[in-house]
Amino acid sequence: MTHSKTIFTALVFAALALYPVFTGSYGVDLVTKIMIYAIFALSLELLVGATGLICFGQAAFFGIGAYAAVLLSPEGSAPSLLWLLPACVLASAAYALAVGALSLRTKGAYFIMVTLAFAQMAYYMVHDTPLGGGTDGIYLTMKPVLGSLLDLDKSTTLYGFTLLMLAGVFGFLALLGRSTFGRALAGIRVNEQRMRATGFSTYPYKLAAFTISGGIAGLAGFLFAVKDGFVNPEMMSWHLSGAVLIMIILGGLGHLRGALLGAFAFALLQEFFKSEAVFGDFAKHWHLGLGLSIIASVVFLPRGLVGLPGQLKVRLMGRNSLPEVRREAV
Amino acid sequence: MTQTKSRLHLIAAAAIFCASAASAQTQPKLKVGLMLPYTGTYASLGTAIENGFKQFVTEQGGKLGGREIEFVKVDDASDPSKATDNVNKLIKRDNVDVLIGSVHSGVAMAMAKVAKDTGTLMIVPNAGAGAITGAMCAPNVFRSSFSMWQSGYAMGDVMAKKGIKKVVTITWKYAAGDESVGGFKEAFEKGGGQVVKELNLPFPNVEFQALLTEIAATKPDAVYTFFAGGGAVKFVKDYAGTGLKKSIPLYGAGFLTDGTLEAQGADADGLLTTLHYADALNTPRDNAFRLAYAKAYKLQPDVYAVQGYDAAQMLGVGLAAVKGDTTKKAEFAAALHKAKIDSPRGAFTISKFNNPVQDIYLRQVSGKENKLVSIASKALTDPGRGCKL
Amino acid sequence: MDFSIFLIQCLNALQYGLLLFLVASGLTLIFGIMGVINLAHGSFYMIGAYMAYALAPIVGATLGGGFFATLAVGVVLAVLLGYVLEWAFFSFLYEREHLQQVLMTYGLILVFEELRSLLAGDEVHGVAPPDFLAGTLALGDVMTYPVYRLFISGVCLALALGMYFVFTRTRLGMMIRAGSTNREMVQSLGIDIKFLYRVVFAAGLGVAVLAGMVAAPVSSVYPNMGDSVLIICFVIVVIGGIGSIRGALLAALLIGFVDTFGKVFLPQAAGVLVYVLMALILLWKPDGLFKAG
Amino acid sequence: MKPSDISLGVLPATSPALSAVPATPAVPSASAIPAASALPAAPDILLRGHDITRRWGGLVALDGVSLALERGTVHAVIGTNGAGKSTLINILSGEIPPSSGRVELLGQDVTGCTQPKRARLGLGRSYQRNTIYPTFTVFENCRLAAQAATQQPWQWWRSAQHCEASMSAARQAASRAGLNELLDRPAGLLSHGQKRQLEIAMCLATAPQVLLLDEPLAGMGAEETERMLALLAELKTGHAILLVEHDMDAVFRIAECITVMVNGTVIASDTPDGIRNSPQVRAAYLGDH
Repeated sequence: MTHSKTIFTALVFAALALYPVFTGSYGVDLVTKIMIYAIFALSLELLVGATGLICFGQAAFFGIGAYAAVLLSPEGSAPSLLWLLPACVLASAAYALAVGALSLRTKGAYFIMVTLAFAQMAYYMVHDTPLGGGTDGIYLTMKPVLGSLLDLDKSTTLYGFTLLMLAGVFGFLALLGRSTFGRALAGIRVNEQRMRATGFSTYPYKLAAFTISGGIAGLAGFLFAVKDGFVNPEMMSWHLSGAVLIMIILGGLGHLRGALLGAFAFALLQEFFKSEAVFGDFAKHWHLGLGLSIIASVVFLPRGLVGLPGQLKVRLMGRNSLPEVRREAV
Repeated sequence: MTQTKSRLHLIAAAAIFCASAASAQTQPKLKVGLMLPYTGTYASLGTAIENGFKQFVTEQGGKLGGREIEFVKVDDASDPSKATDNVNKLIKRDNVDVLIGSVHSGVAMAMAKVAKDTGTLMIVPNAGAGAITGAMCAPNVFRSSFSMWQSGYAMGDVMAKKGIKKVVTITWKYAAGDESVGGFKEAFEKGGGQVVKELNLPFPNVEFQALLTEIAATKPDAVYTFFAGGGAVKFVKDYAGTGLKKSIPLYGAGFLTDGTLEAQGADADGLLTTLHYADALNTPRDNAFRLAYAKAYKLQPDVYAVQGYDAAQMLGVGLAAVKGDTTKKAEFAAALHKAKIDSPRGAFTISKFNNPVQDIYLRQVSGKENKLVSIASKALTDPGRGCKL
Repeated sequence: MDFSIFLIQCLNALQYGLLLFLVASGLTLIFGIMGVINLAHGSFYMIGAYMAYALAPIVGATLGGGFFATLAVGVVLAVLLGYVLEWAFFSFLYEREHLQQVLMTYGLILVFEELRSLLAGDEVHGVAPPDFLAGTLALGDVMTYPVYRLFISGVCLALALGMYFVFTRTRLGMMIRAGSTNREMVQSLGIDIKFLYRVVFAAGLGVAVLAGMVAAPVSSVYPNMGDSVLIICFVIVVIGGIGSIRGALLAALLIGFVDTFGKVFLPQAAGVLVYVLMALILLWKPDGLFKAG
Repeated sequence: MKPSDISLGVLPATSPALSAVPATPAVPSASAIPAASALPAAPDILLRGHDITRRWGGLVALDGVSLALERGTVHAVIGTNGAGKSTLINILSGEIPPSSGRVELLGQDVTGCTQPKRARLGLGRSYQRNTIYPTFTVFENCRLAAQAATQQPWQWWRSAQHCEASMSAARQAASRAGLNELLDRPAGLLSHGQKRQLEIAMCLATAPQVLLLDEPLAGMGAEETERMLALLAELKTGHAILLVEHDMDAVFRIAECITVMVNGTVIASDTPDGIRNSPQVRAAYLGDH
């Protein structure tokens, strides 16, 4: 990543680290939620942005991670993070492996719809059977702990832990992107035909990316269940799969920073349009404001929020560089 | 020495007295958090509840238990996955003293958990999920509406007494539907009836033709159903459309015909339903309420407005007992358990599980109104299974 | 289940399938033929239903009422709306990535939902079918069958044949199909593809609104109603094979039967059956049942 | 080059233009190399196609085509459009399976192998339409192609730039294809000719033993064609090259063996001189049979 990108990312994480000092408990909870959505958006970025696989069922892996956290933790005592977190990530990664193995046989819009189909199957599995506590969901009685070191029941501890996870996932995906595996994924996105001609069996690469992405989404689901202490089938509905897709497109595809920016922008836009302080009675119609700002972003930000500085530079300096090509060139 | 000590006590006592007196007059405003659906399928219910609540507050001159009321509204959009964040917004950002909400059971469950953890006072103005005053009950969580079990149980009782033997039940496969049919089955089978078949379909699917044909095939004596909103409109129209209405009488929980009669038109005529409220009760209390509501909001009040109104009443009774100090939870609860709420639907008391003990009315649809026929069950108490209060 | 009940269930399945095709027909045009991923299709359907409710009294007052008059006025308004919508929101999206269309149409869903709440309120409404279609036919001793549902099936079949004929047998249809496969090529052949796309989009919206208006008496009119039909419409278009009208019709009928008999024989799995069906079909034939056309 | 280039004028007469080509040191003139069959040592066959047939429903695209590629030779395949040349390359490279017949690579039956597996065994190919990574730099295009040989995807922490093997192979391939000055330029900005060179460079980066080239000279100017022919001549040593091409002039200068295909069948396969005088080829092109 070029110099300016690393500085920007470092600044974002520094700001997140200092934020709890300046805000009350509501601000901490809000940003914890947004960071969890950022991890969730990063998991989809690996698929859509890096590999070009548009998955419309990511909420299934998010929900499985959350439900695993509740179903696996014992009734009476607080479960230990050491085994519960990996178990949830593995559970969603396992489902991702199964779904990926089948759905990667299709391409394009058909792939989008097959992933949706498998996500709806998981949704109805939880919605209609007693397994998931039915439509009213189930409570997580005791929040996980790490020995005496870490008790996730306290919101600031959960904030710190979530920030740590976000930084870890961001770093992992950044390294992965530059590694031989990441370059192969980029090649598959740009021209899978050429990749096969030079000797890459592309199916295993795509399946590996799909499974890793499912595991990271499971991690986000786990954190969401721990934050709320309550899981509900709506966490696996296609509305959430759509919302996370909107986040990474809004932020700008092909960039990890895009997923980060998209998650924050999507959540803060909602907060802004819902706030009575600003809109008074019209806050009831917050969908209108959110919808119009999304449409505006499609019109004015063809490459998402991430592309904004590039666009401004071109407009100000008048250089008619081929932004599309120059941006990606490694 | 003792004199000075006693003088000190005197001064201290005076100080405390003034402080409490002062706080009585200039007590800070009571912040009431309204978490209701203002968008999505239940939007009209959310508005009705808010109108009912505000009407009682204005009738009390804008004060409950001697404290000015300040409202903070949040739209929950009937989405359980965002419920916890919305409640945290009210409790942690706006630090409300009382929570009022919500309509969707999933959202209400999430709210109840946060209220239980933070100890904030909460009154549920609609969601009928049994768990809120059952397995998940809490001393500071009350309900001003009903439990699904109650309306189902009452209809079971009515149909058993009518000598109906074989019944088919049909509803959406979700918690509200299961609890309503569960209550019905309990009373109906106790009265000697038999539920021959329980049909259900995935929520929110509204394609009923297949199951209506199934009902025609089993030819039961009657059908019991629970649907609400758009689903209720479509079910009643389809039921009439397939000619079943003439041959197999349809009974249901009150929501089948509440707030939907205008859309259902003639297809709903004559339908018998049970609910804790009815049109044309013509008790003085109810007529006064309906008149004031119609004048204030240019709308006819429905059961949701009544439930909002009673939530305010319950809050008023509790606050009066603790003189506006919401930290005294035990006295607040005790006052409510002793109180007799003078509601437009008819006076009701609060059970030890914090659910209304109320009369359930049998109503029949005629001329776009659910006219009162009789009292299906007198002062029916929800068993509150699983609650350790 | 004796034989007569089985026949009635088949009739129910057939009718539900045809209704599904009617609802998905607008998407077959815009997503199937033009390749635009249109998440706002549910909103168009909802607009149709609310038009049927709101226009009836207005048309009654001005043109002397009548179900078909309202229908005609509604479709004309829809085509105009479609023309303007395509010019304002879609004309510059064809060169961009598909996902930009997803973002745009997601925004449109939110905007339409809120405009509906502002203009038509949040109550549930009913729409009465025209009197001469309001009757029922006797069906066996206990049941009767609403004539209006047969009318809907008729409208659907007419629409299916019409669309199939236009798109596979006429020059206009050929140009449109060519346009969706290779936009630049068709442009270089001197065909004004921009105008052609605008016409097809407007027709797509017109058909979706027609579906909403025709189905309103059966489906009733309530907030967020578009949301519930959106996913099933995409399932139909994709199972049938993107761009294929025959495919969409067959897929709709298939889902009609699976959903109807699923509710009767496998009630606890009814919700998931449609998606299992889609997964199986797409894994067996990764490009859907039919090729384009 | 449009099919009409296969004008009669070029074929029959040993037109002086051909032999008068200034024999640049790198380009030994075609006739100087002894005909394939006359090689003393046993011929080193790297890729062989046995009786390959391919049907699309009723249409027979290839009917019983057999072909052998020998190390150190350029085997050209010429024929009108629709003769099945591209289908043949797609079958040999493993992109589409044959309806019947066998493909042997380095003595091993690879008929059932997928395209990536054959590529890793040493079979590289280029495409008629440019299939390159337009948004990557020229160097990254070659490096990613080279990476196919040494994949090790599990080393996710190591940056791809530290993978010495792929970096050096990429540098070598790029320089052989004459792209040294363009290494950091995004491939999307190259001229058409340069893109064809990049196509060859990516082929070389996988260090193949067999090269299947689908019209590498298409759309190239005279000067670029010369440079490409020089490259091909240089590549002959140590590689077996299958060349599908319409530029007759280039084919007859560079190829040791030429196969002529019409409507999916081979009507003649011989040395350039043999083809020039063969009655079947003349009949096929004159069309008076």
